[in-house]
Amino acid sequence: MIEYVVMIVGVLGSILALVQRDLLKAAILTGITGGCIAFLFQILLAPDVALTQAIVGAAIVPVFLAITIHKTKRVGEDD
Amino acid sequence: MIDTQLAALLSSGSFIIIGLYAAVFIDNIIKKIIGLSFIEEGANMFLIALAYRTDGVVPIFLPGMTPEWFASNSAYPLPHALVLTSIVIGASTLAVMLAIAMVLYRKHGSLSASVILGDKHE
Amino acid sequence: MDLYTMICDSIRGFKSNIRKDPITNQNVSSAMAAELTIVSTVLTAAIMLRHLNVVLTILIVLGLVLYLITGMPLISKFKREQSDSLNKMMFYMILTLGILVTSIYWGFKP
Amino acid sequence: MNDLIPLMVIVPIIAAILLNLFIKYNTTIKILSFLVAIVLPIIPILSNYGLHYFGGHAPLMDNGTLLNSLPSYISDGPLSTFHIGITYSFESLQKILIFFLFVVGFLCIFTTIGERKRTPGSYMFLMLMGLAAVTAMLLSDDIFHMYIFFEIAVVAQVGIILASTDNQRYEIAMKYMILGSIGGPILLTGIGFLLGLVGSVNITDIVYVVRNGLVNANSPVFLFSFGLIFFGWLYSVGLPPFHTIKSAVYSKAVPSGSALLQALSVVIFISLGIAIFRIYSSVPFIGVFIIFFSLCGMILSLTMAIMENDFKRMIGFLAVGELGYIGLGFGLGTKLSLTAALFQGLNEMIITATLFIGFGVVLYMTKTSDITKLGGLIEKNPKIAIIVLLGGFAMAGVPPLNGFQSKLMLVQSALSDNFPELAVIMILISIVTFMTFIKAFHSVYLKPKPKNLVIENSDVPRSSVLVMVVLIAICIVLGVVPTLVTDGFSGFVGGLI
Repeated sequence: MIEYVVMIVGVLGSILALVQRDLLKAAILTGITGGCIAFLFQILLAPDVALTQAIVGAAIVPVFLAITIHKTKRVGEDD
Repeated sequence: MIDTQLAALLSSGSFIIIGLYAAVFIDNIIKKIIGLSFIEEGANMFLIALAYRTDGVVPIFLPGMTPEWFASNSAYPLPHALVLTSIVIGASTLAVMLAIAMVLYRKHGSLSASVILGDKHE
Repeated sequence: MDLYTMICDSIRGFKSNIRKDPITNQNVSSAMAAELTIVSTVLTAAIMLRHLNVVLTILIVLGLVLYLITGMPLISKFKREQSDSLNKMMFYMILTLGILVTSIYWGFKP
Repeated sequence: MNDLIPLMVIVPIIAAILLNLFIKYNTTIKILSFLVAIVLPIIPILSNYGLHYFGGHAPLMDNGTLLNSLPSYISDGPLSTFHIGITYSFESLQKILIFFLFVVGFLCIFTTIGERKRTPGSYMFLMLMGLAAVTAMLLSDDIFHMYIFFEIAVVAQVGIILASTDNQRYEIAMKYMILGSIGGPILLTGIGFLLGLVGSVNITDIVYVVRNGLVNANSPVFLFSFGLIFFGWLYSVGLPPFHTIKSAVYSKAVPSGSALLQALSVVIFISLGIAIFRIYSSVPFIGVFIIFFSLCGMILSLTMAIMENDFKRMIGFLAVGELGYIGLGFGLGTKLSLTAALFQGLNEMIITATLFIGFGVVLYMTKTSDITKLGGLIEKNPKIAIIVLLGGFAMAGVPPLNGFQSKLMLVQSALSDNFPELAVIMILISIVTFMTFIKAFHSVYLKPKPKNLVIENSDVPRSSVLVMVVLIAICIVLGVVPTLVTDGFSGFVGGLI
């Protein structure tokens, strides 16, 4: 049952990340999606991949994004 | 209730479609890059979902299992090995793109793709 | 006669269509060479459809001749569409992906 | 010696990493990269044909003791022929192409060392990394392995673009990466469909499974995987709709870098094309798709090249248009046409390298690439003008140069396969190529010199001239004695069909 909830949270998180105007929030929501995918990998019987995805998707990618946003501009234009 | 594998395949497909939408229609370049990372993650999740086996076990051969039982019950480990490589490649490509985005922002003072990646130099 | 004036007009129209660059004879002649290349190669390639169906080929070639001659300054449109803008590249990429996947998945299912 | 096969990938990677360590020491970098580049072409000559199994994981068939200990449903079934580890196969095609790839790579590195006072270590790193990646793609018998090295090659290509001094390089690199980040995962998804259907990513295994009817070759999943992998192939080689970005990529790099980029593209084209051809040869309409996109690529790139006023961009479009010829050879799918396509790919690598480096000299001298502002350079250095003219002849297919031989083979194969229209188009495109080249050549060399043209560096680096002479010599040798390479190619193609 939990996997369906995680899937829905992951997909919703990705949509929410793309509609944010504040880019820092978008980066954090990307991390949430990455974490959800890591959890799904665990459920889908791939624990070794889940470890890597948890580090890359939930920590490294959002940090990269946050660094870029810090160096550029925090609030995106209207789109 | 649909089974887990089908649900995982569907959600990987929706990640790919959301990412494609973002890459095509959203103007902000950072959000474009976020969308591209979603495409990458969707493709990875598709491979992992292919390897899943309903009521299966993790593909680690533990003491007490017979080879026949393991072969008929474990998930398929080959895609796992492939996805490990693919995740790392995706992260490094993302890092390169973000670095270029920083340089472009310093040059143009904007993050809008139609401004910095348009056709005005021709 | 009508067709002839149309072709002449379109050749005259080249100069006005290439307004961005400084107009030289070289630019106009290269645009005309490109135009003729497109027309001749597309028509020749269309004849290859005879491996499918001969009647269809005749119809398509005739239609292409009419279309290519009436819409004569093609090359300026082509050049505008193949610019370096990311949006245009992305549009054609998604279009190709869609056509490819659709035609393969539904068009060729036995 | 089969042990030498992986060295073709390992040596450039190790050299690249070492160069990155010594990034502060200019002389060390020069000597080391020169040495590595000169050693590289020797490896494919010395090594023997054969297969290399990484980690010693041969198929179960070859391992009698292990095979007997397994249950009968493995040892008797097709599983016993599957390749367990990554396999590198080294045959005549690989031998010839890798040799010439390394020669072109050596010449590009040599040009870079000669042109620049201070050799950037990171640039050498990228060049060697790109060489290693495409070599691995050509050697590998594993489609996922190809994908991984293709992504590495893309990052290396982007690095080579960024190493130039062009004003627009960051924009073009960003566009290339954005398009690549869509094309790459789509290619991966196609490989995923194939993996789900067959259970292996080894091309030989997939071909075995499809040929023996273990998998329905008409199933929608198989066709869908063809569509996705084909799209990834279009991206990786720069056929439409990617011809604009590919030509922009060529025009933004340093000329010696562009020469290498074109060599990398050709090898990626051939390696992925052969993989697609082997896997999907049972699909009836594969040739139609390849011919359609190749024709579009040739026509669109050529017409864009005529209209162009920037000679770097013009050569870039011409290079992309020439790739269409290889595609036509693959699309026809006969033995002669495949041989001709491989030969054409090899020629293209060499000829475009000549043209890029030759026009690079003009850029080095005048610092401008706009042909309306150039002219009269034949007085300055007539030798280079003649060499560039020979390169243009080779590209257009004038006898006795190598372009003539491969294009003649392609035309013959089209005629004998009942496609005279293709032959006509090929000849037409060849004529237009020549015209475009002559337009550029005339306005750079023959036209009277404009008054405001300033020649900043009148001393041409000797290394560039030497490199061009070597490349033209290869062109002439291959044009006079084409059987040097075509025998090897036709031997390989005979095993393919």
